[in-house]
Formats: sequence, C-alpha cells, structure tokens
Amino acid sequence: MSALTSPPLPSDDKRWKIVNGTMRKNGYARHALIETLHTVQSSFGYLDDDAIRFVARSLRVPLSQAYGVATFYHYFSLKPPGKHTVTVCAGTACYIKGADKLIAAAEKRLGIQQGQTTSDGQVSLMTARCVGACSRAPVLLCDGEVSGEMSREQMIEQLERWTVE
Amino acid sequence: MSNGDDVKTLIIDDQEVSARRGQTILEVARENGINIPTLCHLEGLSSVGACRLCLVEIKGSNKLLPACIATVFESMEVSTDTERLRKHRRTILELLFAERNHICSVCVSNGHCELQTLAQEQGLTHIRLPYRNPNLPVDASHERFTVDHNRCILCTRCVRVCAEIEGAHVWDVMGRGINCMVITDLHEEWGSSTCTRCGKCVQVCPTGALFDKGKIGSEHPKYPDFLPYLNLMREAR
Amino acid sequence: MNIEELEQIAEGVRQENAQYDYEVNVCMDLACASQGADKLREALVQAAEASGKKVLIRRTGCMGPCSHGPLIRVDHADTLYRKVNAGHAESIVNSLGGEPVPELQCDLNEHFGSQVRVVLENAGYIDPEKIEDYIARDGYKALLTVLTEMTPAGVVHRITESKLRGRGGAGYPTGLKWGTVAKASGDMKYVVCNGDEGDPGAFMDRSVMEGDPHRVIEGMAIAGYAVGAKKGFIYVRAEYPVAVSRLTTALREARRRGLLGNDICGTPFSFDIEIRLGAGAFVCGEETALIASIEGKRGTPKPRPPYPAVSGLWSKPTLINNVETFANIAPIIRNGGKWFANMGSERSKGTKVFALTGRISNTGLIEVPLGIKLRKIIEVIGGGVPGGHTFKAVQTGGPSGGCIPAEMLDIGVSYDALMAAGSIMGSGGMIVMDDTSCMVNVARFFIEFCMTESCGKCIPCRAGTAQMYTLLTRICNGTATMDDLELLENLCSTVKEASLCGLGQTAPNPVLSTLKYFRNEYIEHIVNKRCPAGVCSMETPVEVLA
Amino acid sequence: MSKLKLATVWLDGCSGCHMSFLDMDERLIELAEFVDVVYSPLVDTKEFPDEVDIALVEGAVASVDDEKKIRKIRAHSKMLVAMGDCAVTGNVPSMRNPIGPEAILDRAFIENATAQPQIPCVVVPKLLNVVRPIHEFVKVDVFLPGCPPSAETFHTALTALVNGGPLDIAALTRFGA
Repeated sequence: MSALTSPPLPSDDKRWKIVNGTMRKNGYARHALIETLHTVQSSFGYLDDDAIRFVARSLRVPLSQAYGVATFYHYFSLKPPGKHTVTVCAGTACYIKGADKLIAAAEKRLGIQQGQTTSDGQVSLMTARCVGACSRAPVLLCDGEVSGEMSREQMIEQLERWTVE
Repeated sequence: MSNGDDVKTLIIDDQEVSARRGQTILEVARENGINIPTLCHLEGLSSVGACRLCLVEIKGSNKLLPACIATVFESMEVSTDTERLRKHRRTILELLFAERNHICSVCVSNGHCELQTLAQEQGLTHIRLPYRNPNLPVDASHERFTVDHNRCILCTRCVRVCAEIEGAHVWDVMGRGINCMVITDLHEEWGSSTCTRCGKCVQVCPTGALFDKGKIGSEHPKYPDFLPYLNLMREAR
Repeated sequence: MNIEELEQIAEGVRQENAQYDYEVNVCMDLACASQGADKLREALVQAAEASGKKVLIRRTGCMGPCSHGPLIRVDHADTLYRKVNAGHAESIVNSLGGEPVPELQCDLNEHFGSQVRVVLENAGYIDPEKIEDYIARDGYKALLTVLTEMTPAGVVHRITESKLRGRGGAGYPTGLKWGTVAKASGDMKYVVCNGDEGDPGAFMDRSVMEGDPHRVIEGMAIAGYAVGAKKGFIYVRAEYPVAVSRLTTALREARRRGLLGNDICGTPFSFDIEIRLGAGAFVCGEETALIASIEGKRGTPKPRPPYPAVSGLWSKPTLINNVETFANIAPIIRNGGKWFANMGSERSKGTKVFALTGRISNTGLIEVPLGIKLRKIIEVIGGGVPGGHTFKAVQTGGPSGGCIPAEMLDIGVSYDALMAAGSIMGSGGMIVMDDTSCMVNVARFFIEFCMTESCGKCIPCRAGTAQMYTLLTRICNGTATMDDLELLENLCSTVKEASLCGLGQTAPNPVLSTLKYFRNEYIEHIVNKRCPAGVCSMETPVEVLA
Repeated sequence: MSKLKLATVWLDGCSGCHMSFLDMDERLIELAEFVDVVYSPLVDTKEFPDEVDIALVEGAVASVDDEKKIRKIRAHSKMLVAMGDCAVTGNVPSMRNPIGPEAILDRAFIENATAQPQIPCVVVPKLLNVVRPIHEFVKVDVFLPGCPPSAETFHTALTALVNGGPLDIAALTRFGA
C-alpha cells in the first residue's frame, strides 16, 4: 500500500480543483508537470511558489526540478500579469518590418522594459517569438487580439486608451 | 564468459587498444593512459556530454563525438588531440572564463580547481573574448557550505550527485541559456532548503563554486573520487 | 467503419451540399481573421438569408495569398475574391449565378499557376471542424486502405519509394526513419508529431493543423500501423491556441467515427493520440528536447546516439516527424510512391510548403514542387519586391538558415542546393529582404534569437551565442575592430562544430552566410563606422566615462 | 651589443608584480647586463621614453588615465608584456565590474567615511565603467599570468625574451598562480 498521499489544496479557491483535475486525469504521473503548470497559469494567470510547490508535491517531482521546468519555458510567468497585455511579435518578418521600433516606442511610452508590467498593474509589455501571422507584419496582440500592419501611432493610441482607464 | 563479439579492437591516437563492447571512448582511453580533458564528466555519475571538452575525432566522420558518451566500435580510429580539437577546447575554456567572474587569485579553490588546471594544460595564457561580468549572488546561508555562483560553470555534477547518489534532488538548474543557474528547492536559500547536509555536491564541484566554510584558501582540495568506490560498495550489498 | 461506409459519409456530404445552389468559402485563418473575416462571414450569412438564395457559407483554413486578405472563394467556378469586407456581402450574394464582382476579383493566375498543391490540397475547401468535409475529399481512405490491404512493411516500402524527406528541416529520409522504428524491438513504441513550429517567420504547420487537422491525424495513424505503435502525441506550441482547439475537435471526431481508438475499423490495429502543449521553447523542436518536454522535463537535448528511433520517449522506440511530413503521407498512400517521386528534383522529391514573407508583394503560404528556381518563387509567385526597392537577399531556414543573395536566385530549391548555398531548407520560412535591410543587423537578430533560445546545457551554445551577440552588437554600433571580426569567425567555428544539438550547430549559419555574401557590409560597419542600409544608428554607447 | 631598454609600468594593480620582479634578487644584477631600466615606478623618470624595447605592464585598465597611458606605452614599445593577472584578466580590480563604479565609490567615500563624506573629483582620474585587461585596448605581445607571477617565472620569461629563445608560458605559470 502506498503511504504517499497528495498534499491538501493550498486554499479553498475553486481553481485548485481545476488544477487537481488535470493531475488526476494524468494519474498524478510526473510527466504531467508541464500540463499541470499550463492549467495553473490559465487558471491563475501566473505561477507562484505556492502553486509550484503544490503541483510538485502532488506529482512527487523534486521542488528544484519543478522550479527548473517553470523557469525554462518562457510561456510560464512567475509574476502576475497586468490588467492588459500588449504583445509585440518579434518574429523575423515583423522584425524586417520594424517590430524593434514598435517595442522601443512601447517601452518609452509605458516607461518599462519588455517583459515588465507598469507599476499601476495596468499594462504588461511582452514580446512573442512569432505568432505565425507573418504575412501581416508587423503584428501586435492586444489582450490576445491579433492586429496586423501596425504603425507606431496606432499602437500608442491603444496604449493611451488602456492607461487612462 | 565473453564471446569474440564482445571485445573490440580500435586505435586511439595511433595506439592499438582493446575494449569491451559498450565501453565509452573515454573509459578505454583512460585505461590506456591516454588523457582526454573533461569537466562535466565524473566517474560514478551519469554522463551528460555538456562541456564538450572531451570531443574527439573519428576517422571517416566529420562530426566530433563526446568521448564520455560515444561507445567504441570495431576498428574505429580515434584522434584525441588534433589541432582542430585543441582550438575548440581553448575556445570552450575561454568561453567559461569570460562567462562569469572567475578570479582565480581570490578563489578558495585556487590551485585545486579543475577549470584552472585545464586552462594551463591547454596552454591558455589569456582570454581573448570580452568578459561578461554578470552580477551574481553568493549564498552563504548554509551552516556548513557556501555557493558562489560567480564560479559556477553549470557542469551539473552537484545536481547529478544529489539526485543520483544522495537521492535527495535538492539541486537543479533554473532558467535557460546564458541565464541558467543552479538552485536548491524553489530557488530558496541553501540553508533553509531540504538539503541533507551530506556535502557530496561540494566534493564533486570542479571549481570554487561550492565550498566548505571551514576551509580557507589553499587548504581546500576536493575528493570527488569517492564516487566509484561508493557505487561499488552499494552494488556489492 | 469500412471503405463503403466512408464512401457513404462522403456521399452524404455531397447530397447535403447539393441542396445548396451556391458555395462561398471564407478564409478564417489568422491573417484574414485579423482583418474582419468573422464579420464578413456573418454579413454573408445575413445577405444570403435576405436574398432567399440557398448559399452554403463555409469557414475554411488558409487560402494562401494572405496579403490580399480577407479572401473568399465563390461558387463552383472557383473565383477568388480579395480584400473583401462585410460591406461587399450583399453584392457578392447578388452576383451569385451571374457575373463575378469585378472589383473583388484578383489576378493571381501567375501566383497560383506555378504552384502544386499536395499538402494544401484541401486548404480553402473544407471546414476544418467537420470530419465529413475531410472524408468527402478522400480523407481517411488511405488509412483504411493501409489497414485492410497493406502490411506494415508494405507501407514503409511505399513511403521509402516516394523518397519523401523530413519536412522539419534536416531532410532525413522518412522511409528510412520509419523502417528503423519498425525494426526496433520493444512492445511499446510511440509516434510523435512535431508541431512546435518555432522558426520565427514560418507558419506552414500552424496552417495545416488549423486548416486540415485530420490530414495530420491520418498520417500519424498510418505511421503507427507501419512502425507498430499504439500511441501518438502531437506536440503543439501553446502560442497556437486555434491549432490546439482544432486538433482537439478533430481527435474527438475521429474517435467518434472509430478512426482512432481500439480496433480501428474492425481491424486489430489500435491507435490513439494525445495533445501535448509546448511552452515557449524553440529548442523543443529538436527531437531529444521535444521528448524531454513530453516527459514533463526541461527541454534540454541529449547527445545522439542513441537516436529516438531506438530509444526515445520513456526510452522506447519513437518515430518523430514534423506536421508537414505527416500531411504528405495520405496522398502518397493514395497515389503511390512513384507519383510522389515523380515530382521535384533529383534528390528532393515532392512539394514543399513555404511561408513567403518580408519585403515581397504576395505574402502568404505557397506550395511548390521542389527544384523550382528561387527566382520564380520571388519574382513570379511572390510578385517581386514592392515599393521600387531592390531585392537583396532571401532568408531560408529560420535561425538555423542563411541569407541567399540576388546573384544566387537561379539555384533550384532543394535540400542540397540550399545547403551548398550556406543555408538550409528548414521548415519553410522564406523571408525576403530588400535594400532597407542591414545584413549585419539581421545576423544579430538571429543570434539574439539563438542566445535566448539556447537551453544552456552545453557551453559552446550557451556562452558562445552570447559572445557572438556581444561582438555583433559592437559591429552594429561601430565600436568593433577587425580583431573582433576574427574572434567572431573563430567563435562561429567552435559553436558550429562543438555544440551538442542542432540549435547550436546551426546557430552560426546566419552569421556565416552573411559574412560570405555580404562581408563588405561588415567591413563598412567596422572600418568606416557606417551602416550602408542606414539601419544601425552607430551611436557609441555612453560606456567609457563614469 | 647595446642593452635593451626595459620599462615597467604600474596601472590598476597592487604592485605585487613589481615586488615579485624585485624578488629576482641577485638575478636582477645578471639581468642588468642585458637591459637598462629606462622607466619604472622604481626609477625616477617622469615621462615614458620615445623608444622602449620591452614594456612590462602591471595592472588592469580602470580609469581614463590608465587608458591614455596604455595607448601611449603601446605606441612607444616594441614589445608589450602583460605582467600578472590584473593586466592579463582584470583580476581583483575587475571585481567591481558587476556593480559598477558608483556603488564602489559610494561605499568607500560616503558610507564608510568617518569625516567629510564626498566622492573625490579633483586631480584623481575618472573611473571607467568597466575594468578591462590591457589586451582589450591595445595589442599585447606576451601574456604572463599569475598573482603575482613568481620571481622564477620572471627570470625564465625575461631571459627568453631578452635572448629571443623559446618560451612556453603555460608551463611556467597560470591564472592565480
């Protein structure tokens, strides 16, 4: 008989049950680590230490290994995202068509570096490794919505709308 | 009993040698007194083929193979010390010295460091590449040991000895690429981690990244060769 | 399910479609969707209702020339309309049965005339969420043929005969790979589809997974039968949510129809597929890293041998092919290996899908027979460089590839010719650059990519790409010396020859190829502190004084 | 045969290499038969001479002054020897690189000052943002690592340089030796 039991849910937040569901579906197998972290991120928006610890203990993955995985994949974020997220595609086609200038303009307007969130938690500025809409380069994702052939002015306009909210 | 197929004959650096099937080029070379430089490899731990210092040339192939992993085959001809290999080895060592802040003169492992010794063996007198000067932490929270990330070369011996031999898996690598770092638990302080305080990681660390607080300066030789004996004893049980 | 039942389903679709007088296919792929294809579709539905005409309005995958989107294909006459918006809906519906709407017609005869569609044969004609649409266009016929009429060895033989080479980049002969996995001993084997399309500037696999997901599933099931695997995984980038949802739907439908699962179509063959999400790591396109990722670990590659064909996922024999490779399987089974081998060049058979982007008039997806002249792709299919600019180079193979200059445009597109030119076929990105692109800056862009995507395991790639980036940055801001250039070239050699996996081994290619063809641009930056394309600002960073 | 003109220079280092040089003791007299020390912290010449045969440079390049000096030395020396780890690798002076000069100056002259905390800005040269080994500024002919290189190393190396004999530096010394 196995003496190993799953750790208790970190809180009574219903989202932990969704997380647990993913692990149960995979029979609490170690290889479900990435799948489960995806569930945590889609449920909570990011991965914090409590979440990683809970998932690692449930799947019996060493803590350092789980942390190693969570920080290896750039899709996972260890910090909460802003209310809005603007993602500039930094794929080759977008780069050839001036994505680097868009990024610089966004950094200047928001006063943050790519990968950061404004201090009021309003906007996160991210870059993506090609969203696959290369024919519409340069491409911007505003809260996941794809806009192509983006000009600097159009982007700033969108950022203005968010920052005055 | 071994049949004829299990014994291979091959040539390493113009020397005819024999080997058992499944042996790595490195094992056979060392058995025959042929030195191939290594850093991430350590007898008693699994091989990862990451440092690329043990790359060797095989006649008939343009690809370089890691001697710590590549196994022998009948009639293979191995060269371990060509100009091409020496050039790559020097560049790899330069990359390591420029990557973090290896200031040998003020290192606890000065004089007992595998990286330093290899640099001398490979004839390195200076680093042509620009130093990267990253700002890295030193974690002295553990009561017995310290980790100085400035001197870590990410060979992952500590990770492997902790997971494979001690069975604790307290160490692992976080991040990726040039931002990789060895961590304990959830990137927590070593002192408050689930470390068993066995100290094996310190003994296998090839540089001054992991060291014993009780020792200073030149009194800090390490003894990583306990591993093969430990494994032998465990197998015998 | 048997061939007859499959035919019944196809007949059902044909009968259902016959109830309609007209057909309008609306491209819902990313590029068109981002320009209001959804609203357009709604407007078409409303206009059709209002007119009383019986119009089948179908959502489809990518039709190809994205720069002309939103695109729709109207009626059985196969008329393509470009730059369509919701305001056109009424006139389109009114024109059905009469003359086409002149202002929406596009003259893309030359664009399409040089293409041959095998992988994309269904693109723009089927609703990717309807398995029946796929079946109506001969879908799953190949799988049933294989299960009822062919031996596994026969399947491997047919694929070998087709001379298909892996479409993921390296071009390893697919038949040989299948044969190796088939011969590997072990009761458990796996089939893995690599859908981790990480090359920036490439979206072929996304379009196939989103526009024709069953084609991939069918190819994988056939592979499973051929190599003796019961279980498959599709590894898809998390950045492709639509592909994930289409594949999920497709898998469910295929199971419902008994085309996946236990005892498929009443034969003893069982096969099922699970989706695994990538999480933003380019290196996971490398076979051994992809395997580590499916196992829930850091995506760091391992030295090969052992090859995954012998020891792969959970140390079991594993067949890994890319999306486009699997998408070629069903047509090869249906039409024969020789049919496929008749297309293409001497050593590169069949067709290849490319994502044509950058400074070119017709951007989008194209499919061409291999061996086609690069010039034909750029000047005829792509319509040349717009805006009065001059063509400078075309980049193929993504971060692992190289830049091919104007004077080499007459080479045929094949694995070997591209390799000889210092680039690679890669997964199929083709990015066109004109005189406004600085080749040093482009090289720096790719090295920055490789630096951030390096897994960090081996030293040459981890620290080498970072050093190359530093040196290229010096060149771009005018602080480099000729010694730095020599250092850069020395690093290229070590990173290329000493790195553990393909990412590192090919990372120097963008630098080496631009050094080969555009060395003068490097020299201009270093010696005269001038960027010929006017891209690099040449501002010395305020570094020296504290 | 006329004697070779030898210069020794002290940039950002601890002078330990010069001490080790002096540790050659009686062998210095032997050396003096072949070389004239024309410029050195150990002699009273103020200006770097126009023509020097061998320049031994101790220390890293840490300030605008160091940079000016090393360029001048290079221009007037036939052979430039990077003497010791500071000159070869940056060594201890370069340990401030990860945090930059401001933090170091603050710590030394403001935080830890007991009287009149202020950062010196008159007469003293400005610090460079990054301390670098000398070969990142000028071409170096011979690298002599070690902290400091031993008197034996100096003797063997200088004898070889003066006589033009073969010299295997890695066999003599290493980083941190």
